[in-house]
Amino acid sequence: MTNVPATPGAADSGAAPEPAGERKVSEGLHFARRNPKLLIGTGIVLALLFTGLIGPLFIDQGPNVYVGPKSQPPSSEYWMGTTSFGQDIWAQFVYGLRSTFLVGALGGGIAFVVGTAVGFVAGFKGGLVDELLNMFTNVVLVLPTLVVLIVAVAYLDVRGVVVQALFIGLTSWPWAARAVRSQALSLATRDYVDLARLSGRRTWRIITTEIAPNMSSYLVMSFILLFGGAILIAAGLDFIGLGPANGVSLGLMLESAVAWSALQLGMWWWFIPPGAGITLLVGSMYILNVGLDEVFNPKLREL
Amino acid sequence: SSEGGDSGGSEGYPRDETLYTTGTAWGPPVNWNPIMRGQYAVGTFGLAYEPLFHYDPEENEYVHWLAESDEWTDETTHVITLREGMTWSDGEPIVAQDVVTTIELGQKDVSYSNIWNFIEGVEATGDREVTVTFSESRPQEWMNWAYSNPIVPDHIWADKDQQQLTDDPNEEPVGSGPYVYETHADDRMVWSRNDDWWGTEALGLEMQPTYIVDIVNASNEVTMNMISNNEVDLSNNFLPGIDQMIDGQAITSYYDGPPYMQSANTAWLVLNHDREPMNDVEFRKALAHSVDMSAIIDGPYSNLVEAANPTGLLPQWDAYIDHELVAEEGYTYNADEAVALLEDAGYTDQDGDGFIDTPDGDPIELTLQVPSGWTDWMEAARVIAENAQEVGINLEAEFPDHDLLVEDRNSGEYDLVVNNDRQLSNTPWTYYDYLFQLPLRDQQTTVNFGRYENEEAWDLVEELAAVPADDVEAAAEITSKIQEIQLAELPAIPLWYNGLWSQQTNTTWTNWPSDQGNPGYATMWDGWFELGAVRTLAEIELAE
Amino acid sequence: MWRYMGRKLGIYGITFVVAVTINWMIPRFMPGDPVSSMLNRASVSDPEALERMNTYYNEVFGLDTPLYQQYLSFWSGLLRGDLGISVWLYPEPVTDIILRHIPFTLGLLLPAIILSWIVGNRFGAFAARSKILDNTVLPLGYILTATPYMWLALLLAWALGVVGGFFPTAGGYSFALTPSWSWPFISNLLTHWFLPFLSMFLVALGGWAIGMRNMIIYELEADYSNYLQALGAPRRLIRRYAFRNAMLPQITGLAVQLGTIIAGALLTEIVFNYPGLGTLVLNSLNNNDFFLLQGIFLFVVVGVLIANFIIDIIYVLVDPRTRVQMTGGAS
Amino acid sequence: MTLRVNDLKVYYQTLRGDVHALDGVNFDLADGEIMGLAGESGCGKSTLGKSLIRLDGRMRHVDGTIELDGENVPIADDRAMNRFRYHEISLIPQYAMSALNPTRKIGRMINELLRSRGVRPADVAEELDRRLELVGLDPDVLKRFPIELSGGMKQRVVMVMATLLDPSLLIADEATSALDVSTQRSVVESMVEFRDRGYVKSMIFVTHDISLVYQMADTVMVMYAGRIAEKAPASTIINDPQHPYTKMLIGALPEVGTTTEDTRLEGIPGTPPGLLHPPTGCRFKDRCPIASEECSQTPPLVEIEPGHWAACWKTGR
Amino acid sequence: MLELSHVHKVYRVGAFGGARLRAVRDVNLTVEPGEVVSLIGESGSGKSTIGKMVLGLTGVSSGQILFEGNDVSRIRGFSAKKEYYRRVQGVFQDPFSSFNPIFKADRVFEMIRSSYFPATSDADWRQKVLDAIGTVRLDPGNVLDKYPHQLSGGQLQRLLIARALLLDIKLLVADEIISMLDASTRIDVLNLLADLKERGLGILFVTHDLSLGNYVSDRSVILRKGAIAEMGPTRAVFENPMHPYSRHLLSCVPQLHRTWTEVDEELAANPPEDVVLPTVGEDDDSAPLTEVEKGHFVGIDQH
Ligand SMILES: Nc1ncnc2c1ncn2[C@@H]1O[C@H](COP(=O)(O)OP(=O)(O)OP(=O)(O)O)[C@@H](O)[C@H]1O
Ligand SMILES: Nc1ncnc2c1ncn2[C@@H]1O[C@H](COP(=O)(O)OP(=O)(O)OP(=O)(O)O)[C@@H](O)[C@H]1O
Ligand SMILES: [Mg+2]
Ligand SMILES: [Mg+2]
Ligand code: NI
Repeated sequence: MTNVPATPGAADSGAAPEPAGERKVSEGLHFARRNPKLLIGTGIVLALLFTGLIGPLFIDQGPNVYVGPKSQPPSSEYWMGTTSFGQDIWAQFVYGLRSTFLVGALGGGIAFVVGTAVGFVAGFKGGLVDELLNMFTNVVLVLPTLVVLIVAVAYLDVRGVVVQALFIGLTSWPWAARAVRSQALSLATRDYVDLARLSGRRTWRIITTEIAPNMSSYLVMSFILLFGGAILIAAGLDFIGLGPANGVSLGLMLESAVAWSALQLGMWWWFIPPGAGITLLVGSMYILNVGLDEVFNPKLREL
Repeated sequence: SSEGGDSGGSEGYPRDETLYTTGTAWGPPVNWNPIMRGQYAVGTFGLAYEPLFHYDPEENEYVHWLAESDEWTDETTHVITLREGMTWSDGEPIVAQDVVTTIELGQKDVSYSNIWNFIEGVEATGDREVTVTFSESRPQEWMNWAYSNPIVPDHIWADKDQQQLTDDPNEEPVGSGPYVYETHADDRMVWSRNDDWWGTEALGLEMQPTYIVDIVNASNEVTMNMISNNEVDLSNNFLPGIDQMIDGQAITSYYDGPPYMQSANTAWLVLNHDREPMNDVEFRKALAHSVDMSAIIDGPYSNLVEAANPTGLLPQWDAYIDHELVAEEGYTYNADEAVALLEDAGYTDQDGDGFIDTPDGDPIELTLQVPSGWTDWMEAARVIAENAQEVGINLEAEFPDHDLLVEDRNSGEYDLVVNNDRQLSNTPWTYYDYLFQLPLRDQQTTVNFGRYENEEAWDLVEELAAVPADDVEAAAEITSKIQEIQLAELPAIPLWYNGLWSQQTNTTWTNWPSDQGNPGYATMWDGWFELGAVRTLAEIELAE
Repeated sequence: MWRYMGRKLGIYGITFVVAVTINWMIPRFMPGDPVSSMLNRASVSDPEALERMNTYYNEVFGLDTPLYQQYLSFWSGLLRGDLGISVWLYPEPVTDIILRHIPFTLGLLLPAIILSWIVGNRFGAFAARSKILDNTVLPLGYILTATPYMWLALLLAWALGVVGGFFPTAGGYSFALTPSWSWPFISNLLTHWFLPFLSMFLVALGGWAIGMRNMIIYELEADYSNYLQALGAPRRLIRRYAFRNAMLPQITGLAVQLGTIIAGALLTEIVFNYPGLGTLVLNSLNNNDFFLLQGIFLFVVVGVLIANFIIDIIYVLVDPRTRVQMTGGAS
Repeated sequence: MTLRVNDLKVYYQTLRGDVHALDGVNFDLADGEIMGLAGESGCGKSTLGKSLIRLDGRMRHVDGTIELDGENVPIADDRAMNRFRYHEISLIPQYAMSALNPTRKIGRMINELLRSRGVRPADVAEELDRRLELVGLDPDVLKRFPIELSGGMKQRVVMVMATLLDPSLLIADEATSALDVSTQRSVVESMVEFRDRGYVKSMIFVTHDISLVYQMADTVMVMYAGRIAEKAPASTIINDPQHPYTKMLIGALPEVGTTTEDTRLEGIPGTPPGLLHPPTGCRFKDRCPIASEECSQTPPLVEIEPGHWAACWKTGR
Repeated sequence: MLELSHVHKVYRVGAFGGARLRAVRDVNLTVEPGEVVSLIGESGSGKSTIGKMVLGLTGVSSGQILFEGNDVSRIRGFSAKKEYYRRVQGVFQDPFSSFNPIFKADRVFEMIRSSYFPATSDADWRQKVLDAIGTVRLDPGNVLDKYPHQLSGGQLQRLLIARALLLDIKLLVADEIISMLDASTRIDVLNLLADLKERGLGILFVTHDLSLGNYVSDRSVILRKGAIAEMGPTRAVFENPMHPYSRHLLSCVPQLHRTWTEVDEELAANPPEDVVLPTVGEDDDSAPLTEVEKGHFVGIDQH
């Protein structure tokens, strides 16, 4: 769940990012505006984000409060029906989206920061540093994330969204590091990087002002993939009971639907929305990513 | 451990000769060592090994099982005579020495070592006669042991050292009971009928299923599915939503309507008396009044359980409950009363955060812990916390890991927990022992988690232990006194009776115990065969 | 070539050491005491007996010596194939328990990985054929990869099991059967295997299809494709080349995805209560059997390492570019 | 007459409009002629080469006809063109280094290609070996992967492969630009050899290096901004160019031996016009030192002396 | 002014850096103020590597590079490097990749300003820039405030030279600065170098094109596989090449007025006299030079 084989092309063998000058930007906008994948993907992600942000404001009771009749199918009053105890599934869904976004942003964010930092340093510094970081990356890469997480999280006393995200972030960065490294490696040989050195610029300034902006589209795409990956991992952890002990998330909803026999009792409205929410969110992020790829990568524009 | 057996075979066990059960085992069977309480495969004790006595909670009497008769020759001497002509499943006769050996194993480190605190000696005074002498007369506790512990064959167990006792998985159990080991796999334990069982003749019990396949508990939805597909005959696990499937025809439980299940134990709200304000009886009372049990029973449990009596004693122990006293001193859900109680005792909101503070003005912030993953309890804890907040007590539900909770609970590092460690037994002494046992230790591993100290109550409990096993009246007299203290002091708050979860399909096997004049217990739980559940196996009938 | 393999093995060796060390460290440095948790469930009432048992188990589990000694003996045990004794299934050795469950997990994983890889690649290559196909297959593929494994498993269990009743939804084989090499048993095994397999297959399939589709587009844009077109080679030939060349990165993708797919297998098994490592993980979690959990962890890690190594070898064998670079035959 | 290109217009479609990369190109290529095609970067050399064999996705044939050996070449019709490709018109691409499938052995790839074009590989196997030897390659290279060959070797393999079916026209687009001088020389010499032996009838050799053209080409055509500036025999272009652009271009080339101390060469000021909205009239007029009024009219390509064509109002009168 | 003595450079290459590649072997050369030294050789002969070592962009494996008596390879620390770049600057092969495509082209001036002239006032600075732009004969109106893709290669290359001139440089390393330019524009850049030389600048001019190297330089160095094959005054080297490799190379250069056949015939008609080349043992990685006439050296013969 770490990584989607969506962009191996971009990640490993992919062409170096194209220069993005003023013309590129306007061209990008042009393609962005007429790229259905990008539009649909962004639309759905934003709609879900909006639901997660705004939705809870319209719900006066907490998501776990017994508000209604038990085991009700969706109705005008309870849009997604109620649980076996009469909790409003819509309320849970909306709050769940929130924490799903939180886990994604936090976990994906941490992984992104670690991954890009490692990738940049390795790709830019080269030599022994690269060698060591590369080894480190490979080691973490080979370790199966979820299994590591299970072992680690199992020993934790207090499980919250933040801790969960932290752990996810700290284990799922390696492929991003590798991708960023290979990109940085190719960008670091660009002449303007040497020129910046000759202009008396410090390494970190070169990384942040010369290299990073040139792979910004690439970085955005990495972040999106990490974001989606973090959400899926978190859902997996939640599902096996290693989720935040006292909260709502889409994964926990799925867990409790299963624990309370929603399948056997035919309460489809309990286990379909959380899974569908995750799939929709992560799926549209991936589609958005292809859209971005097509916008930024001229090779893919035709076809 | 081995997979696969020689019979059964690829064609499987004939459906009409096999009883499929589930819900008791939570892990693969790995161990058939009846001394390893709590670890052995389902049926090891009950189907393969048997105790001297059974206890019938309905009638509140002991039933002779391996023992043919018994007699207290004086207060500290118990003479037990075994039945004649019984054999172990390997053909050896069952003799007095087997009992002696079993009891003497208690001198090593086994779960029942504590009986040697009051046993003086045990002797085979005849081929089938065992005499147990006591240093201290504790018949309630002794009989509790006598019916709830298996007798093992001397010729196999006498020479085992400590290591073997605890580690030996005893893969080929040689027992006395109606079933013998057939095979096992990670997800099942298969027993086959012992056609030479002594009980067929002696008790007239003819075990119906040739095979019993006990399936390791998977998840609720798996079990629900198996029930609806008639893949399992008896399920002994809490299945949320099962009330929607029990129809009295294809799927039944003991009662046709709520609470569906018989009661098996009491879930207590345990308060830590070492901490403020739980050490204040007024606060405890207010808290007791604040809990809306009907919300819990109606909510997470969908009426599968019943609210507990204020004494916490199970319905089977009705004879020990002082109903007059309960009517007078008992409490029911009454939020206003709770508020009033708090106010009278000086608990008011002084800092204006909407929650009461101690009379000294210190804010009160309490947590109620139940193990994470215990979904029904988690839901219940949420309700309790909400109820408490409604009367102004700042109580939050928290779901730590089970082990962590146990550790904190044992060492007294908690505010409130829910606990139901004690089961139905031959005597309410087990419950009072649980509530009042003294002295307190650093670690309270099995009883008195609340660290409640009341010498008077504990003396009464000790007195109760000394009451002859069948003297209900004398016992009731003492329990009434205990209850007086209990209701006045509320050391722990009884919540609900956890059910003896049991749902049966009637497609293959019928005539399950029910309230329609067919008493008994349909369960494979450890400790319940001796309470009569094993008879159910003889009483069920093949469906037409 | 040997250098390269040696290097790779070195990395895997380090990974293994790191994994073992993590494994060793976590229970010792995180809160909670595995032994007392075990005794808690044994409900021993006599405090002295409890104390004695505590000492005894600490000894058994090797928690009573200085840390560095624990570490060394952990390793020596490991090298003897001794992963300790399960707490939950005391006194069974962890290794035995795991070995019993592994066939089920492998039986799910291997076909799911291999078939999804083959079919997914074909599917992706097929999608890159036309815009219409691309616009239908691609979103489908993305939705499939974005599906949490357990959710698809639930949906399938519900639709094809609970509602449809076509397949059993739990267990490895019927409870009425004992394992044997007979047809009824094998067919029973297969019906139980099918749904978990299918859900893993589908999720993984989406990923491969997308990967392939992206790769093949790159390949079709590559110089050699252009040149062949200029020489009038038929699309069939060009596609064949592009497909083959796009497969190569997909092999590496296989290594990268392994962790994810294993995670998926664990979750899927949990949904279907399939008697593989996944349910074992859940059980060891629920029973706080850390020795078992750690044993599984090590097994999975070793499995992943072996698989990675096999993939490395395959890759070297099939891609002349790496092979040539490695044998030093570059121009 | 092998090739006759008539008023060829090929545009690139882009977001901002059509790039007039070839805007009315006329020329003839005789049997056995090697024509060097020179000009500044972006003037349309590659576009011309590509147009003759395969228009890629964004190229649009706007106008003009092409005749090869008297037959019309339907360059706008991808299907119909297939008949010509490889058999009649072949290509050595600029990217010869990466033109071979990296994961196929060279021999196998050639065989597959031949078979797909309806040729039995066995029929040409001998010829293949002979030509490989001719360019100085051991036939063993067929058993190797492209990565095992050096750049020059790959270039030669591609050359042999491209000409295996004895095409009428071979287009070599910057085929030697990436090579070192010594390799460059031997590849170029092999090309001439191929023409001499009749493996190819005629050849268009696209390059930016005029001195290289001079070494091997019979005629040189200089393009400027999508049009032809001048076409003439090689020695004429070098020694007696007529078009002011050609003159200035030749004048800007330093030779081995010239140094700043002897002579200061001069470049051409200014930059070529964009082809998105090309200016009317002579496209060189903005940079031309002798431009005048009439240059606002497009100058026609006229034959100022036999075999010497130029498009400038000032020449050829 | 610049003196390389026994400079070696060894790269670790191959999968995991197992193999060693000797990119530069025992190179000795000097550049004096007001002198252009061409570094000529085929691809991979180590020209750029020498340039990079001089610019301190890559380390020296062994040997010394002295600039005005200070060992360049020993410069440690950021500020010392910065000071060095005040005197020594470089311009690279690809003008398009020397500019960060997402920023305006004149940002290269800004970088110099922020590093070296933070105190200069806006007006002074502007004047300075305009002067430099004038020196390279560009029209400020045409080149300032434009993105790199809006400028031609020649303009960009001249901007880079102007950038170097903002500093008080003594030495310019010009690595293939004309190979990407069109014939019509590159001559301007070459002429500019000649002008700079007259102002007293030392120039290390790296090229693979013999005729261009010959056009501007005072002395030429022909490199082969990292070692010097021949070195001497340009005229001597070109008119009387001594080393067989130089001869072969010269005979392959396409010339405008002589065909290869003519060259070959000339060569056959009066074959050059043989020279005795220095030799070294198998394992010896030194590359001694023999002086065949004053200031004209030949190096070892390697294949
Ligand atoms: N795919 C394309 N889309 C839009 N414009 C293009 C495309 N390819 C080339 N052009 C434009 O067409 C014109 C001619 O390009 P062409 O590649 O034929 O030039 P060239 O003479 O081969 O140059 P070079 O010497 O740099 O290879 C140029 O102005 C170029 O910008
Ligand atoms: N960073 C590096 N790591 C490993 N090898 C390198 C590196 N840079 C250059 N080389 C190798 O060192 C040798 C010399 O390279 P260099 O770039 O100096 O050659 P060059 O003469 O400039 O060639 P070109 O004309 O192609 O630019 C080459 O074989 C090259 O592959
Ligand atoms: Mg071109
Ligand atoms: Mg170079
Ligand atoms: Ni060149």
